[in-house]
Amino acid sequence: MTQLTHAAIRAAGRYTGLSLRGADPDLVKRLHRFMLRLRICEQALMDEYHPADEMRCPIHFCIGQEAAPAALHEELEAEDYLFSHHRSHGYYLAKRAPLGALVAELYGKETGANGGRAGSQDLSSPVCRMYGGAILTGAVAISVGAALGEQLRGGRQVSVTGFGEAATEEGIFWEAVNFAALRKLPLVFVCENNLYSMYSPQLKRQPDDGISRRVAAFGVPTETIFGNDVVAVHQSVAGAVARARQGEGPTFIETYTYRWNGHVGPESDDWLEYRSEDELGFWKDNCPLALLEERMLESGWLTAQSKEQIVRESSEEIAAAIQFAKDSPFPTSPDWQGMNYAAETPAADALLQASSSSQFDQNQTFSMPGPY
Amino acid sequence: MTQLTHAAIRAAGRYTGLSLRGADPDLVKRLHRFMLRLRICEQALMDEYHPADEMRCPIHFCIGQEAAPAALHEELEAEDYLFSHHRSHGYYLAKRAPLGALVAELYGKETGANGGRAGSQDLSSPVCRMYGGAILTGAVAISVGAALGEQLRGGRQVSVTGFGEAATEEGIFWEAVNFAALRKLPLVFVCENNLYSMYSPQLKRQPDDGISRRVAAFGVPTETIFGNDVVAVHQSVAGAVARARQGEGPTFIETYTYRWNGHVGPESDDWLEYRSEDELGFWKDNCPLALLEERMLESGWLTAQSKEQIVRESSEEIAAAIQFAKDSPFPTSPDWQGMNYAAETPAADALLQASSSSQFDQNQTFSMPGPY
Amino acid sequence: MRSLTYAQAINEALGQALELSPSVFLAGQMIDYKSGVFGTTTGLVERFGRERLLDFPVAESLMTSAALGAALAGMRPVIIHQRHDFMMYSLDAIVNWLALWRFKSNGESNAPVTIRTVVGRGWGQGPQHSKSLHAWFAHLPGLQVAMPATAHDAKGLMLESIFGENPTLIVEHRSLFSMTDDVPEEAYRVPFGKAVVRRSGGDATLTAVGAMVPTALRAAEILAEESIDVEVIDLRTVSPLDVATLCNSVSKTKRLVVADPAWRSVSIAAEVMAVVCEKLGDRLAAQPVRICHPDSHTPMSGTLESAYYPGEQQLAAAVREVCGQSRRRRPHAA
Amino acid sequence: MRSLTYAQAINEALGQALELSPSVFLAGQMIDYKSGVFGTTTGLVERFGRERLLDFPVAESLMTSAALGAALAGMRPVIIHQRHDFMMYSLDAIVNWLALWRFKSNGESNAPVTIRTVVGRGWGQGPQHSKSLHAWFAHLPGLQVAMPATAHDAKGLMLESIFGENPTLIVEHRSLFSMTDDVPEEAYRVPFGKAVVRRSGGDATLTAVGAMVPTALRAAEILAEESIDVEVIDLRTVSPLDVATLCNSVSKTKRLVVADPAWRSVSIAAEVMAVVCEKLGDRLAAQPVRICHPDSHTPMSGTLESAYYPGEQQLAAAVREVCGQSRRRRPHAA
Ligand SMILES: Cc1ncc(C[n+]2csc(CCOP(=O)(O)OP(=O)(O)O)c2C)c(N)n1
Ligand SMILES: Cc1ncc(C[n+]2csc(CCOP(=O)(O)OP(=O)(O)O)c2C)c(N)n1
Ligand SMILES: [Mg+2]
Ligand SMILES: [Mg+2]
Repeated sequence: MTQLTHAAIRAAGRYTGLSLRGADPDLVKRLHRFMLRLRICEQALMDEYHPADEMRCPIHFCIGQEAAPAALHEELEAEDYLFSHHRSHGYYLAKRAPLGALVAELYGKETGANGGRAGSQDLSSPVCRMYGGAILTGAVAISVGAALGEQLRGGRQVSVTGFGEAATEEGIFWEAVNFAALRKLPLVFVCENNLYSMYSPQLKRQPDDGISRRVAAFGVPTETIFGNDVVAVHQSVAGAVARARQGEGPTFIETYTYRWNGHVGPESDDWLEYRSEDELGFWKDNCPLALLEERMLESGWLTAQSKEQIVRESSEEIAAAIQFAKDSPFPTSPDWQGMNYAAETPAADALLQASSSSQFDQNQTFSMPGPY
Repeated sequence: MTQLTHAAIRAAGRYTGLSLRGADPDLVKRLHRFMLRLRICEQALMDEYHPADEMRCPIHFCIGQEAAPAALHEELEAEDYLFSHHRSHGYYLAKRAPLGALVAELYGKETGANGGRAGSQDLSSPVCRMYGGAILTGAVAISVGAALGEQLRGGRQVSVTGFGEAATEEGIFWEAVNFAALRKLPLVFVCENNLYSMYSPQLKRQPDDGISRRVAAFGVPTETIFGNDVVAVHQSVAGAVARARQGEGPTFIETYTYRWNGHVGPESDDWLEYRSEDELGFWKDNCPLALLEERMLESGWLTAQSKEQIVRESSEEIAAAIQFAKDSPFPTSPDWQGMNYAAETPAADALLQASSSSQFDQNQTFSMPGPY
Repeated sequence: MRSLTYAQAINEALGQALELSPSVFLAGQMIDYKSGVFGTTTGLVERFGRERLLDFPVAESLMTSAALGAALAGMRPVIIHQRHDFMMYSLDAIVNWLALWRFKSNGESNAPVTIRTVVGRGWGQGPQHSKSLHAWFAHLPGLQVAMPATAHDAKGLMLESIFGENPTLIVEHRSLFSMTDDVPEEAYRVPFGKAVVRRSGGDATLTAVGAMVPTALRAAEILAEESIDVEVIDLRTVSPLDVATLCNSVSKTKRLVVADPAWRSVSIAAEVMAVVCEKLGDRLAAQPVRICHPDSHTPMSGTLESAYYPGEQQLAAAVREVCGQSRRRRPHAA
Repeated sequence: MRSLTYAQAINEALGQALELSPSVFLAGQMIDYKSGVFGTTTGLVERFGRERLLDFPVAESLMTSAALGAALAGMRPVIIHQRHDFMMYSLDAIVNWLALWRFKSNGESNAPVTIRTVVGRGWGQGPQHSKSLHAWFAHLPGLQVAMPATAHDAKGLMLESIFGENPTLIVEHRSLFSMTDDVPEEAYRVPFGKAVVRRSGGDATLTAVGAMVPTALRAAEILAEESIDVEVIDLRTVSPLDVATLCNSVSKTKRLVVADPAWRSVSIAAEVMAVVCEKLGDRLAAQPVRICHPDSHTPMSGTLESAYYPGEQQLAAAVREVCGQSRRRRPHAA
């Protein structure tokens, strides 16, 4: 494959490039555990969604796209910033935010990550420095600011922003790239190219499958990788985060991947006939978990037993989280004013004097401003 | 010069590439006449602006940047679309819109191109299909729509959009490029790279001097040219317009040029010390008119006499236009409603039936929408 | 007469517009799939093809500017936002260009662009999927704003907008899509700036818009059982606003309640109160009351949503308040 | 006391803020040149350097989002638009993110971003350089909106905004930049949501905002000579709105005129009339009147500009109207 594209990936057949040579077994096991846990949690939420109909919010699941969050989970420090789009659960867990609060948020409970204000698509965990939102590309632009803030205050933290290939169609994306390149910001762009914006394939919306080439033309180093090879994704992410932390500027990583579930909600949207069974089959056959497990089994880093244990633990964990969510109270008696405005002004109290009042001279003439 | 940049142009010294070999003398004379007329008109307006203080609107003059409008003047048909930014006079004249109405617009008169509603920076001439506006990059995006409209209706007209290098910093510019490439629209982008956005040089705002490279990454053919060589500019424009008209899609032309006057208004803004005397001197030495006239004098296509005649005619023309503007009445008794809303609905009258009224069933239940 | 849902009525209007004139085209994300923006475009791509239903890139700002540009080439574009929130990216195109196009051309050039926008309320859409900024757009000169409450009006206002000469925003509330009404088959028009009295009454004027119209009618039913006779006005368009119908009613009832599905401050409800008070401010029998959403973003959680969105009981209570506040003397006919 | 122009007062506020805290920085186009946004930033780059005054690319949308992101990293950004019209590109960042940041984080994360925006009125700025959409921003939950009319308030509100925790829009009218006022040297605060009575009077309440405040005071002078005693209220901030001061005054005068430098429909003027009528709607002695710009984009031509912008004579006429309309019986003190 000279230039990586979705077409080239399909044409190349089943992926065989995943290699554990030289890899740290513990690291690989952690990547695997994260992906498996994420898969199990998402599956459990999908199974629970409709029969109960208690998660009353739009949810964009990420089955098949576990690799990027796993890599980020490994590399980000607690004080680093991670921005997400609507497909948020993987990113949330990548920042080690609590699972119970995630599920409670989906249930709209007071114990939710955002007290039931936000739901899945607007999810955030400020204390873990994870920030999501449903308006396409909005969080990408904000991530630039976090990187700028760190740069201006001389901090060591890195800002990472995860999004889909459609986010690059919004103009603000290119404003972000231009500025990140101009100021060499400590920023990592992670573009999960899953071929679709809802049902619309990339080539219906963009002239070609070359987002990375376009970004590179702004002077941002780019890497395009097969996104279901978690070892490769991790390597890219680790390098990019390290460079950003060392003040070497931004990196753009494009990971080619695929979403198994429907765009939104747990039910399949394949009745819309926007993608072929073949295509979905190809990607299921290139499952990021399966590709990794094959190699791990070969090298003995995974056994049926050790996998079973992760499955059991994760299943118990998500079951407990769902139970926690169900048992939690709904928010009540909203304080609308306080929800939208901070009442306290600690910095102003500390730094500013009380107001005096002035004697505005009402007889002075109004001067109409000149030319420009 | 491998890659054309402002730095490379300065480094190369005075431009020597302008060649009339193989050129049509009449064409060259028309290009020259247009540029000289534009120069004389702008200079006359600058001279008149302050002593009289009757042109009460911000004006962005274009002395030094006459080549691109001259080339467009040559190539565009009456029904083609030309979109302009704030620096609008050259584009207005390129679409053969009347000079008297331009000047009257600057004076805010009822006889102005827009009845004194718009002024210089929001100037348009709908009947000549020239449309300007002061909000950066806004008109670029609209030009895409005119091209789309032509494409959808199977028309032969081309849409051209002229703007400065700063316009590429707005995200919507890249939305425009993406869509123009996707649909192979009959569109020509003319980017006059004059190095500055008001006082701010390009490299303070963009990571490098490589706009064309960035545009090319979207699959739009680009040409970067020395913008004060009107013969070269014309050749690029002619090729791009012809390709667009033949359905071969968009072209992006970047012309490196320079503005002699201050950003806005007739007075110099060099007290702000944003550019050096040297730099301004270099560009005055590379005057698009002088570069052309040198060659034309050599080849006998211009004489002192024939130039004098153009000067005289143009001077008389602009003097008459200024007099016309001064003599014209100011608008009075505005009809605010009619200025903002069309009262007539000819298409609806022709196509639609009169309204009947309905019996809305007020007892039906309100059904709260489901998940998505 | 034939009954259609609100979604079907829009679909029919769009189909008829595409048939009536080759200059009409639609653009929007995912409008050419079976799901068809809540069914409002389903089936159209099969009839008219992909060159008349453009599945647009996720670039709302360009889409709007491109619609304006296409209008200059003689087209009558209809652009579609699956959520009102998404069109926030396009505000420069609307505020600085589309709405002032006619003005800046001194009336020489019109921009007949129709913008459809869907308000997402319901099922925990949350703060980025349920806004309705119709107040903003009604503040803006040069733009018309329709908020059809019934299938009948949705079709007629859509056609009037597409074949009119002014740019128009049509605000559609998702909760209305399944409601039915009598809808004539022909391509008919509903004029801008004409409110309709959906129920006559002499005790109080209850003015509503969009999704609040069915709620207001239910409130009126409740109040009728208490012998409070409410006049329900459906504004239909908020720009232009039908001041005459409003003032006629209030000069009869002397009491005003306004129901507006939007934030309370600087809302259409405020404007309705202002235009009524400008004319009748010294002749009201009670202080006017507005029932709106709180000045807060929309919470996702169901319990908070219930507290956030006012229902018929709140409207009924407000009407009781304006009626009870002064002696229940029936005002004389105006 | 020391007198400064409005522009100088802003300059001083920004300089003091940059001194008081290393987390403050400014961003905007051309803020680091001698021209300094009408002098409001002149001289600051020499004192604080280019890493605290960022000459931003022409990308208003990113600038706003980046300010929000920087706030997450503990900064207190001030972003500057040379014209209000330019910030239309940034509305998604404001509506969908900045204004709802606190809300969506359930109060865990605030976004102390200050947005300065200049309204261009004068010298034929025309339709793309003279808008003032303060009504829009006051409709939006989660955002504060200040419209200082005096140099004193410009400084105090700027500092209060920079060191407060809520995102704030500060609308500055270009016509005010050269007006002077007493301005204390220290870094002082002017609170949000507190209007000020600039002149007391018992015959009518004249409420004004921003550039209309000096106009209103001149109108009051004219009326004083006719023995009409006007109470002039300067709202200072339009979100939050000081309803108490407004209603106190109108319950005394029973007459209200509102002067708002913006389009008439769905304006702050409408909101002021609405909040007053909600409380006092059955006790007014005259219909309230608003004096605004017409519902039209701004023309460039001087003669049209004069017809467009209301002046003190129009305000005076409106006050005469509300005073003459009913018998000139002095209302009893409330
Ligand atoms: C501004 C905006 N426009 C449209 C949408 C509707 N929308 C939600 S998700 C989506 C597709 C996004 O595709 P991509 O960015 O590739 O992410 P993916 O869903 O494939 O993970 C769209 C168009 C939106 N959320 N925001
Ligand atoms: C959206 C927007 N932001 C800022 C401005 C202010 N502005 C007017 S002209 C200008 C510089 C434009 O530079 P360029 O596009 O290179 O054109 P030039 O003036 O050099 O011809 C700027 C920033 C504007 N008009 N619109
Ligand atoms: Mg995608
Ligand atoms: Mg320039």
